Amino acid sequence: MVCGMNGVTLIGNLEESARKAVQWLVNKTPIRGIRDWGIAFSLWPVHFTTACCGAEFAATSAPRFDVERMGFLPFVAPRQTNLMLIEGTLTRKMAKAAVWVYEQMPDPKFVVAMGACAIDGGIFWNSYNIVRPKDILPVEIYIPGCPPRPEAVARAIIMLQKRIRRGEAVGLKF
Amino acid sequence: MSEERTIELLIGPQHPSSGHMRLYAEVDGDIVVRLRPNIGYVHRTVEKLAETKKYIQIIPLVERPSLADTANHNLGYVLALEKLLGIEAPPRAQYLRTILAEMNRIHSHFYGLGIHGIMLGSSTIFMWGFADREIMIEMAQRLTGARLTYSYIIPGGVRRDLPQGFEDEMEKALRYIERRLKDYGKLFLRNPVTRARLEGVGVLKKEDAIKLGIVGPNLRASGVPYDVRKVQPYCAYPELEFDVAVREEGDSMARVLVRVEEIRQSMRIIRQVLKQIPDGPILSENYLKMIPPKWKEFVEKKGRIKFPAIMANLRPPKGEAFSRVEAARGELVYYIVSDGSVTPYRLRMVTPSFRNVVLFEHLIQGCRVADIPAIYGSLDYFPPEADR
Amino acid sequence: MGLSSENKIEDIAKKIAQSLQGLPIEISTKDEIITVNVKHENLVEVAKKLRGVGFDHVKSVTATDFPEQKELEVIYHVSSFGDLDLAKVIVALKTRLSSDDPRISSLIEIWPSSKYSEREQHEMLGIVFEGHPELERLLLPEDYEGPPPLRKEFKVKTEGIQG
Amino acid sequence: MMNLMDLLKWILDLLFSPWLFVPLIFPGLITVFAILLFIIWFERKLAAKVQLRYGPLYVLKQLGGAIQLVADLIRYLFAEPIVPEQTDKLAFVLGPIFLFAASFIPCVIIPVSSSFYAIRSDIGLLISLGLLTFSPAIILIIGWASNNKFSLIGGLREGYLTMAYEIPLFISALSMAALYGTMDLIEMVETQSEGTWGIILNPLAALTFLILAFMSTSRFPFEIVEAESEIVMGPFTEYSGILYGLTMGASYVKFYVLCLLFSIMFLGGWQPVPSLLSWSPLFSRIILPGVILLLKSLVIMIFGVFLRSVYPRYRIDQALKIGWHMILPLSIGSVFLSLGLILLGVVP
Repeated sequence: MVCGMNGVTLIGNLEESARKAVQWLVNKTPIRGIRDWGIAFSLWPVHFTTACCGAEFAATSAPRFDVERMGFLPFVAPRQTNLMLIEGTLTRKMAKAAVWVYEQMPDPKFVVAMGACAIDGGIFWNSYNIVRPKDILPVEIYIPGCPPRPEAVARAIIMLQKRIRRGEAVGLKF
Repeated sequence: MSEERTIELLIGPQHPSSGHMRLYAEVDGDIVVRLRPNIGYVHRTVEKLAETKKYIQIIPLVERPSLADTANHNLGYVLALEKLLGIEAPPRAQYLRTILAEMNRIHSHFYGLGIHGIMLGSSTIFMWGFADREIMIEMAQRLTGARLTYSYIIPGGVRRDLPQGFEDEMEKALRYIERRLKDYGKLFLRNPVTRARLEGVGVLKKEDAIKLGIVGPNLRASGVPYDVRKVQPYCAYPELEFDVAVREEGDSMARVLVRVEEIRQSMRIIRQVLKQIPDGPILSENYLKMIPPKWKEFVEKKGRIKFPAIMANLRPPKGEAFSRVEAARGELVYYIVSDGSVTPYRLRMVTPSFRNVVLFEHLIQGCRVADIPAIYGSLDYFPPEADR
Repeated sequence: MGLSSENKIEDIAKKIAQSLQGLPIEISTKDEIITVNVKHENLVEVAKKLRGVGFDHVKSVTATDFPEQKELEVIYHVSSFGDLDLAKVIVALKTRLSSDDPRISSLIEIWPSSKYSEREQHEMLGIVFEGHPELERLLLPEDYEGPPPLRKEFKVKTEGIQG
Repeated sequence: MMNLMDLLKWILDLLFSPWLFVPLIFPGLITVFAILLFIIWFERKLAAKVQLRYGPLYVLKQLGGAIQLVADLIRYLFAEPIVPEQTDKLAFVLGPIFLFAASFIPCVIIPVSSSFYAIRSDIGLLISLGLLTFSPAIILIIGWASNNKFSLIGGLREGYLTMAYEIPLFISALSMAALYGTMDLIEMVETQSEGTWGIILNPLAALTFLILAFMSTSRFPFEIVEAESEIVMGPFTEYSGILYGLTMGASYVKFYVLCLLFSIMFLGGWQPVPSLLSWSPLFSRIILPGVILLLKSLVIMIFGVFLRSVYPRYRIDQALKIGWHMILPLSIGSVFLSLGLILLGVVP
């Protein structure tokens, strides 16, 4: 694409240059810091329960553990969220939906795998109908346990927050 | 050119109130013309895996499908296994099993109540339900050491004895829950909006309930007083007094109220159990004598069972066993075929949720779109339990 | 369980035997379970009679694969909600069919509660229930390929020592 | 030095000229954003209090997590803005912006005090209410443009509800106009300063107006358009990033405007201004009345968001029934009440 402007001619792909410019701007120190702070304190997981760990995940946002304290608010549609918790076993049928949901989420987005099943199958390791999340999604943090206690989930959230603020979590594509 | 009147809504598996399933709803305006549930999103092949695992290893396996109601699943399986092995747990163990099953029923019903609340839009009821559920989880944790997956009930008995001071703590917890139930009445059950949403919605007639083989609170809300604890009592239930909560209306509200009444009855049972519990061993004599003397001392002092070696390779004789228990969501059926080896030849597990799946297509037809979550929630359907 | 309930179960077993008179069946009683063995050609007839006695729902439909005999065993566990005396017993309606081309007439007309169980057994063991309105995939993914998982020929990985 | 003072004075004058102050500071943009940040945080905190927990906290523990919404806003800003393939792109992108604008513009009509306003019109009430009716139409467009079945249903729900709430809303507002004999917002307040507040004179109109304000901004128990457990987020399902932020903010802004109108019509607006403190014209003309007006509407808003923790939501047909069968007759009744009061000579 060629843009002419007061005698100056820019040659190149405008969209790509714009993206590069935005990327450069976003990665500047103060802006990056602010962005990472905002993301860290506004992790909204999508309402997507894949298996039985959902019971403990729900308990995590319930009064006794109350992860809303950290700005963690389970939200409804994938478009508005930036975190995906694989809650337990991922069956083959569910794995398709999981990839589908993950692709609908806007960048930056993170995946946390919860429970022994999400790590390597857990008690269902030899089942013919399960998928290991690491094969299909870029998992950021694994939470061991069967099911993990809500404290463990809360700890994973704090860990993720720290990683985001240190710039270690790779939730960004562009 | 024919005019297309309906659109097909795909509700789930990523939907705030779908749980782990998909509902195909054909919608004409605001009316659901046809609804088909598509289950199997959490099908983890428990029945097949059971054929490769030893009998004792299956205890945690059958708990996983119903994480909110593990004790009853554990109990049902062990009862079937005991029938195969031809042993029976001592009376104290029977009472301990009963208490855990009832505690589990309470927290499972609170779970259902909370989920139903959020489906209707009342986040407060969700939070309250999950907060009060924690009380029973905490008590269960004192008894068994785990929050949800207890694996407490083993063939021939239970793993642990009552901890010290359990009775007093439990009495406190029960008083608290009684107090809270009044608040639920004020904020949710008698709330005009809740009543408008639930009364007369999703009516299940008695004949239909029987015909479709519905189980649990959903069946009792339609006026069928069927409760396995009464019809064919197991554990300590024959010696306990309690009423079967029955309502005649059969609508969503009746299903909720039956659950609330069952919470009350469960509390009544727990109180009686703690009063009547006999002294004695918590593991069947047959197994207790196999524990080496060094450990036996530990078992008697601490009230904790060290598994005797025989448990690792239980070999029931050839045959088959059938057991049914009243789990929180309804009747739970186990059928085991043994070929005399260390693994079962066939384990059939029919969970209450699986038997209630049929209600989706039966009840939701002709309702409004907004009624889908209202009815869904009132069924207290737990998809992993149905898919196994 | 006292003596009276034992008697009751025997009474019910007698009642069932009476109503099923003239049909080629075997009845045996163990605990609260009354087992009725039938040939699969007679299944519908027997089921209708049992329905007449008052057994109004199916608790589970279980099929088991016996590869040595090349047979599948199908069991309908039936009981009653309407009559709480009958609810104390469970009738296990057993039948056997060849595992090569397992076909059996569906009992959904008699017991609508068997709908999902029959569908599940269809996909898990490949039994065709003739007359079932929607004999489709239920739990497995739509694109699943391979033998029905609960057949014994379908092997899953096991831990080392067992092989 | 003088120059700097002059410049400062000039800036201050400019800032405090009603043409700039009203749209920009109060009740305009800056207050709107402050209110948005505050009320959403407060809603979460209040719900948390009822629900036996803390709510947002660790983002700034000293202030009880008061800047939670700042974090959310930053995340929205830096999230990838997704415009799905098969949407009507122009409508999809412009919808939220127009929606926010349509909810915000009526702010300009709101007077800050008897002598400080941007626009004074004989039909100020009508203009502000009329401008507010734009937003349902835009929601309908958004729902259509999103090309999502849930959005479509949400948009249609809004369409149905609009009919049910808009008509009684106008009728109960006009009953107050009849009572005061004017549609000028300033005169309304001044009439109340002589007599009693509108809420005491015509409680029927106040009740219906309040319920309809909840209904039109989808507050509980009428949170039907967004109904997250039924139709996900309704018309806003497909929105991500800052566009979603705008749609979410718009309903709060609309609610804020309606609360301002409610305070003016029923709660005596900026009255009573304590005359004790009237030592500075700036203070007595702008700041004090403004603060009083803001506080009054904040109380109503807090009441509105508190209902979230009490009520589940109604079904659409039930809400329509409430609108047509209950509120409409009641609002017509409020007109008769006003006429009766005028005939009895209660109002000057």
